[in-house]
Amino acid sequence: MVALVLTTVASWGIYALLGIGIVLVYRTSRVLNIASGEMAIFIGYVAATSIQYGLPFPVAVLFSMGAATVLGFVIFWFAIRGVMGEPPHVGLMITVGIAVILNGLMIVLFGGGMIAIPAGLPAFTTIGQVQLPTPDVVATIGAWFSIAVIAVIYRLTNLGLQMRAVAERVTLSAQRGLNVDRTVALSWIVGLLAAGLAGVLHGERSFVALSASAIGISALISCLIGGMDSLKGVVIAALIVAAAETLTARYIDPRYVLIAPVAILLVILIVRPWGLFGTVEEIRRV
Amino acid sequence: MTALLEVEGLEVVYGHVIRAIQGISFSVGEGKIVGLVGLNGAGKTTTVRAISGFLPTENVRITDGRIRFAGQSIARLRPYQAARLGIAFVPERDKVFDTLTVRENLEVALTATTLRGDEPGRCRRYRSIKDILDLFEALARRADQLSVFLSGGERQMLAIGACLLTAPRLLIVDEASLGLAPIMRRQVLDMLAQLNREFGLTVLIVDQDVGGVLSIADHGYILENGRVVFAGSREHLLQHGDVKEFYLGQKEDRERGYRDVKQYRRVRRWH
Amino acid sequence: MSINMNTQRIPSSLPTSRGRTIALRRGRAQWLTVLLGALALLLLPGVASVFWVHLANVSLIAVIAAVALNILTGNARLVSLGQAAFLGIGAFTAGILQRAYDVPFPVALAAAAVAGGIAGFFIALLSLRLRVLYVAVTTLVLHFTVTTIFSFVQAVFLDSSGIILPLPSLGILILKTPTQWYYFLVVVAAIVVLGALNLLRSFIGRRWTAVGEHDLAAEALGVPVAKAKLSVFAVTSAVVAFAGALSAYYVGTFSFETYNLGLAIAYLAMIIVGGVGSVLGSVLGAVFITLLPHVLDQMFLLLDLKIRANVLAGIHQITFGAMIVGFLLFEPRGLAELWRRFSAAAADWPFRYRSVDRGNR
Amino acid sequence: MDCILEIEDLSLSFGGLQVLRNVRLDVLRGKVTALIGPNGAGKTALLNCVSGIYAPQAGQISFDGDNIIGWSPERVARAGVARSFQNLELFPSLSVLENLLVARDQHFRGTALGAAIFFGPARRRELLEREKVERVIDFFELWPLRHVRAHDLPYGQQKIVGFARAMAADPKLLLLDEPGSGLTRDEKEDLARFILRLRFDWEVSILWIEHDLQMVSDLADRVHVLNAGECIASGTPNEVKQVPAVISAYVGDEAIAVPPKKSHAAAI
Repeated sequence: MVALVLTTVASWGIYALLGIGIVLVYRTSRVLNIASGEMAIFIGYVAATSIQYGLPFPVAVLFSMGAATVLGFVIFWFAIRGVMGEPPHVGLMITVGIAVILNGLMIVLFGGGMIAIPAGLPAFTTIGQVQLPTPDVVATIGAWFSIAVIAVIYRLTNLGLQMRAVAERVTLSAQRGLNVDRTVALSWIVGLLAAGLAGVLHGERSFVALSASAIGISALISCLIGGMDSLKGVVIAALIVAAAETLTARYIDPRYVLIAPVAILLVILIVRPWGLFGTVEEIRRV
Repeated sequence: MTALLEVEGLEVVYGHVIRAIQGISFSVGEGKIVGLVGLNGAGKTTTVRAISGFLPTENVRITDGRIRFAGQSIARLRPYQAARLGIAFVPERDKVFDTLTVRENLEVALTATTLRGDEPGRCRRYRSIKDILDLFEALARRADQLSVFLSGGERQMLAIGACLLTAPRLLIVDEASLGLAPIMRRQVLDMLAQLNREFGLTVLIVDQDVGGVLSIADHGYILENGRVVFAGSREHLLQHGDVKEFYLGQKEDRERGYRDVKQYRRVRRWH
Repeated sequence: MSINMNTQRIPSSLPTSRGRTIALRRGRAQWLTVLLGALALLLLPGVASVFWVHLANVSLIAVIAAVALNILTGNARLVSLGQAAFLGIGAFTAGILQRAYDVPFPVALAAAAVAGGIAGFFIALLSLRLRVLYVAVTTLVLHFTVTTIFSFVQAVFLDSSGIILPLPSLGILILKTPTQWYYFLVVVAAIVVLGALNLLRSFIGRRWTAVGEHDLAAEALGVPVAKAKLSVFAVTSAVVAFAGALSAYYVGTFSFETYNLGLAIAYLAMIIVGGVGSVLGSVLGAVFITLLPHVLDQMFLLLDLKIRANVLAGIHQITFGAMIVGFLLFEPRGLAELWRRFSAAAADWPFRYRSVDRGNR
Repeated sequence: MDCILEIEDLSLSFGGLQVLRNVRLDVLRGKVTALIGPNGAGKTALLNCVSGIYAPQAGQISFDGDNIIGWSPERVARAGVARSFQNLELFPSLSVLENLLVARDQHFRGTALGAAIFFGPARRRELLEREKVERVIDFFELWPLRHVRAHDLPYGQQKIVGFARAMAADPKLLLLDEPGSGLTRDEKEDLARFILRLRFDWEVSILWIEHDLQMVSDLADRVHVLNAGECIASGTPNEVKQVPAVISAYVGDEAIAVPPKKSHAAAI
């Protein structure tokens, strides 16, 4: 029972982190990132491979975060920058292309097999009377710490204010002297860092593999259930998705985990198409 | 007397085939108000977009000509770089951030622009949010409200206020009067004239209301089909027979009403 | 000194024949192009090897499905990531009917189309209140739901290794060799392409485009928006499912693993590379994307590079992705636009630009 | 008097924002009725209520004897109300001709299959509607623009096409949302000519939002003035101009602040 709760909490953190990355880049660049799962697993592979080459876990994480920064910048600079201001479906299809490229790269560069990311810690942590699997604990702590950092940046700093300005009107922000490319690039880098960390933590809990990019779908579903314009909504919706998946896997069949969140999403789309915490305007705009 | 902004032989091609601007030249003198006026599709908006650096991002290319601002070529600058040189721009629509509060709107302008050096001629009168809120009392009352609730006039104030915070050398106002009631139109123009008078702020007004613009501008350029067809000082343009007939709707000093259907069919002349 | 005659107010040519202006093709040059194209299509099996005829067949099936997807995504602006699911619905409907009742080939095809249409109708019903991005995600959700159902159905009711279909026959004609298939598919694809062109110049096509571009304006003009969305989804999905059944019969066997997200993305790549919202573009894109991996393989063979099969799959994916991103960035209107610009430049030559005050067209 | 449209006690609010407050106005059959008022007075919201896009909280809108409150935009349009939009809601990738034909959508019958075959009745209907649209093209002098994509037209022509598209639906009541805004004197004169000819030759009833007071007083038979969601005056243009509330509403509340007179030259 405790294990079940912890599994839910850990995947909740991972989905929320990934979802926040999606919402962040969606708000600044109006691009719905369908490739977030691939991005996460790609960075996960970087971490896994560098551990295979002998780097210790913390260094490998740092190294993969560096890779995420570079990847975020490259994706923004070479793909997203050109479609800013285009109708929303163009950005969506660009990320579809990016997902395919990343998938191909994972096969070519890393072989596409299953690799674990061992943290090199004992298998169980004992807190008080309870024994908990360490990987889940690490994933939970890592995810929630990062979510807190991102929230602070977004709400309290100038960068956050500029991101919110760009999120609303790109042209006007530039006319006010704001370097839009830089702001959006930063938001993509933050998005990629979030995604990458989610991928690494996911790998640390179980393993990275091509099929693991399905976490991106779960995160996307969380975003839609929560509403695309609300960070709070995503975090709450991620809990719903994580719980639904864990319960399906435990009591029905692990092969059909995606069915439960999909069913919830369908209900939400019928009753409240703009998401639990989204605003109605949001849906009129897209 | 040097020109602050100089455009020479500007040529712009849209979508590979259509030549929207066919060699426009004009200049804006330091401390003057200059009007760029003309029909829709005459190329006004394209011209100001070229100045503020927005063209290369679209399917539009500048194929010829020079744009110089304070002696420096700016044709290849990106929008934010142009803004940081002191070119402030009040766009035609979408001029404020609806989802931010009034105060945050001004804050964005303040954080976005780093004031550079001591270039002369930058209007440094307004440095803090408080200065702007003092200037526009209507805004001060709603400082912490979302700007989506502002009226048309208040939005215009907020936009101009945010521009003033960026210490502008040149204020470009695109279609200040569009969608505003006549009295508001007058007030916006008067306010621009006053900013110019009091602080020597250089203003470029882009508009279609020739009469309104010429009432405050020192110089005017009238565009048609991507070319400058009339140019000159206010007095010159106001007395020019063709300008009177085709842009001000007066003929032989008589206002022409919209009911004189007979007069509507005619051949438009150039020069 | 120049004098503008203000030509816009003067009718420079009154319409003499209104039929002419709704005709699909105008002028002899265009008829000639069509005739030459048709001739080339007819002669292809005579000059190409069996392998290339096979590829032509695969392309023709892709053309049918891509034309439909392009109407949905390009004209009605409903981005669909559920293409693979609809193809699969067609294949599974035909397969199950074949297996259970041994229905003849044409009946199976018709049933596949009906099943696809019904599925499309329900997806449209779900997405009536949604906007572009949400529709895309709804179709993505559909994809996962339907493929899960496929795997379940296949494992429980059919062979888990794959379903084998018999050789199809049309009356006395049995479709066996690639060449026989080729002529059959050319006719079917031509009918679909013509039908699409006709639809797009009729009130139905205008309605779909109008609703896709400004649903509120369309509604205020009296266009039944819900009906338009439902019908575009139903009609195009029916055609896609039909193509799915055709493809299953052509290959002779199918399995749920065929209908993965990669297939849906390949179809998106087709319409993007070919040209969004253009029938010609769908045809060009379908052929291009179908041939691309084979051309790549041939190239590697020529260069004598030994590449492991799974790395090769990776390279194919990277090329697909790069095509999608590249065309969206640099030529969003695709091969069709390149073709149009080429012919326009040829017509305007030696002038490089057209003037602003363009004359009567 | 014979009214084609009567609005009584109409109220509309979004969230806490009261957009229309007990508005009462009417449109005379075969006459040009103008609706003026400062920005944010609720003019477009009123039009949206009439065409069924917004659902007002209270009030009655009767069009030609039917209460059309609660009707869908599509149903209102089919009943004979056509409108143009302020922000040029043309269909950008369709040609001018196709844009106008979309407005005739309600006269088409048939299935997608028939349209795909495009032979027999489908083709005949297409040609028939084409003839009707040609009349509108003649009227608005759009001859050279038939096959130009709406996206490629200059702004002024897009406005005229938007107007023409509304007329192509052959409406009993035409709603025009600021057709003149952003047009030049020259283009406005064209617009004036079209409005006058519609009123006298085609005998269409028009409800017309406009900012240009000169144009309104020259062309309109009747004017309603809206301010802050309330109808503050109705009458002929000359009567309305005399009403003190109108003068203060049009001039007053929204005044923009002007920088203080003191010289700040030293601060530059």
